[in-house]
Amino acid sequence: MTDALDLVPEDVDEDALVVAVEGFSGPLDVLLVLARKQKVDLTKISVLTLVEQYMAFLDEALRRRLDLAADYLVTASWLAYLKSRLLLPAEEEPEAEEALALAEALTERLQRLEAIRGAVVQLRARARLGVGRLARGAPEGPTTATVDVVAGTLPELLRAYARAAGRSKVRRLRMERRPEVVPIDVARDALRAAVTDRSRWQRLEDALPSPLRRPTVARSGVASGFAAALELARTAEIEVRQSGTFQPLYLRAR
Amino acid sequence: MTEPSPGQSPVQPVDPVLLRRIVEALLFASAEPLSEAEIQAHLPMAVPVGPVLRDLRTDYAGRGVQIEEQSGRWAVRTAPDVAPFLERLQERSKSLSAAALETLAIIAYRQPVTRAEIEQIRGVSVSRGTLDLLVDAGWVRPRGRKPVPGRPVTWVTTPAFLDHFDLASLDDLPRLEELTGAGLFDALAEPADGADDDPKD
Amino acid sequence: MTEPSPGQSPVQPVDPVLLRRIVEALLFASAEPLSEAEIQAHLPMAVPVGPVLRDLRTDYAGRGVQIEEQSGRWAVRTAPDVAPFLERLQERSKSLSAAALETLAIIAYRQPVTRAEIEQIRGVSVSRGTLDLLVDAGWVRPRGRKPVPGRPVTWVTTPAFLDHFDLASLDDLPRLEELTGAGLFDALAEPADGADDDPKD
Repeated sequence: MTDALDLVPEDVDEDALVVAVEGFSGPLDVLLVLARKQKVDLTKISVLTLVEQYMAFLDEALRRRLDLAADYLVTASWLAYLKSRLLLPAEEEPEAEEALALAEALTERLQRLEAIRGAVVQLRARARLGVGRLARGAPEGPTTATVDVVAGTLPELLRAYARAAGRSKVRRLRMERRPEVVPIDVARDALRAAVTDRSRWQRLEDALPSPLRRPTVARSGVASGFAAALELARTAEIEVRQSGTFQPLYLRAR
Repeated sequence: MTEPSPGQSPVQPVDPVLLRRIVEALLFASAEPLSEAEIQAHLPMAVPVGPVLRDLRTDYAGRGVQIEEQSGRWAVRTAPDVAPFLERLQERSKSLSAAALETLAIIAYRQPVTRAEIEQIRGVSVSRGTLDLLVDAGWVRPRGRKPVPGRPVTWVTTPAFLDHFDLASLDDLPRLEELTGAGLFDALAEPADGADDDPKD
Repeated sequence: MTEPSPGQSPVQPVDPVLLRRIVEALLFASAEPLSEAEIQAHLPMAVPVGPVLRDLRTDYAGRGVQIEEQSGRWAVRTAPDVAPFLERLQERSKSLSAAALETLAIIAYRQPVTRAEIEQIRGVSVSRGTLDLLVDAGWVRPRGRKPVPGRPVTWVTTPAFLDHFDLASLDDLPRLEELTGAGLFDALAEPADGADDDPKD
């Protein structure tokens, strides 16, 4: 899109204006250029004249079969409506008043666009960076270098120590192999097999078979043998005799 | 590493000459304006840099380069009046379209402003490309949404916009005198700082 | 545009101040060092620029930026002694590995301690890198040797270690029973994931 400001000087004639239609950014743009042609303060333009100017512009553009966007025609019909209202006698309220308000709103929009156009011209004229003011041609920085810094927190440290120390504690806590025990039913079966003679008393330790008297299980063997002997006595399979406290236990079959 | 590391000796006394030289070097080294906080971050001592910057600005007044402040950001720039002699160094500035410049101006004066509001003033639709162009140039950015149906994004200008157009602040924008009286741009007198727009719109 | 064009007023008298300002701006804005001929080409008047350049160099002596000449080409550069301040060291904190943390913790609790003792407690070997990391961080240092065969180095923590972990003294470290007793550290249940050092050392 070209700059309509540059393209259409204010004293351009109607023909040139129409030819330049592609340079306009829309109907409002055209209206602003037409309003400027009235060569008065934008607050004092004649909206009726503006409508006529626009219609003439449009007629000419259509006559030349220029490709106009639909909004140019929409604006034209709106302006035609506005004109009809503006031509109503002043007594015909409220229509006339409404038309005046519309005309005023149109004027304001033109003024606003004109103001922005003026601002653009002024901004362009400023000492713009790279044109009116130059920055350092060979920037040297500043730079930000990132440096890795190790960081830790006390909780992390404590947790790590607890973890390490805990691990070593487990390792040093040498778990003893679980002691071998002689189950009572094993001892009971052994005694049933060994104590079969009614005529002979034999010591509990002697009645237990040698596998149950290995040093690693001897104590358990005696304990389980004792319990088994009491059980067998209760079921009247054997008799148990002891001469006194801590004296040997003798067994025989019944 | 044997280089002195900045930022590690908060206890050393402030040497005003060194301080001024560091700030001067920082400003000259950077192509972009630096905020006072950014400058401070490079200093080995915690001292206010505002006075140093203002001293330097006075120092360079009238020279071929000058120290400029735009809304709290500082930069060294060539003096505008010598620009004609620097022609060969000037950027062949990609000239912005009238549409882009108008859109930029409307954002500058009416910010925060929605696309619909820009379109209302320009009388034509604003293409996505126009806003993209301005965002790419680093001059505008979206900020917040307007609390109306659809919650449209509102647009504001950036510090780079001020730098590019040599504006100390938004207050430095060219006045639109003939129009302020007409009340068309009253909203500009006090730029709203939230996303809330002029309620009488 | 109504700006004056350069090179069009050869008749105007040489304004030494303007000349100096133009040269200053040229040196500042140029991306490359400039020869005297190149500088001359920008000027509206035919004057020798050598004296101007030397004057400028004197002018900038002792400032944060200086005018340098190298093989006949001139440029603005920041002064070498303030250059280090242009680079801001931004610290990015990196957490210690579990292995490093455990090693550090063991040194803290059991100091002075040999590497073999650390390994014995951790149950894995301690890589050289782990100790180096802790030494680099300034948290541990070797101190003395243990009077056993091989006379291994023993390790202790430094004041920087206390400082970083905000400990007034080593006594501030809670005892292991206090840690586990508080139920905060179910260390025994916790798998020592990643705590193993590289087995080859």
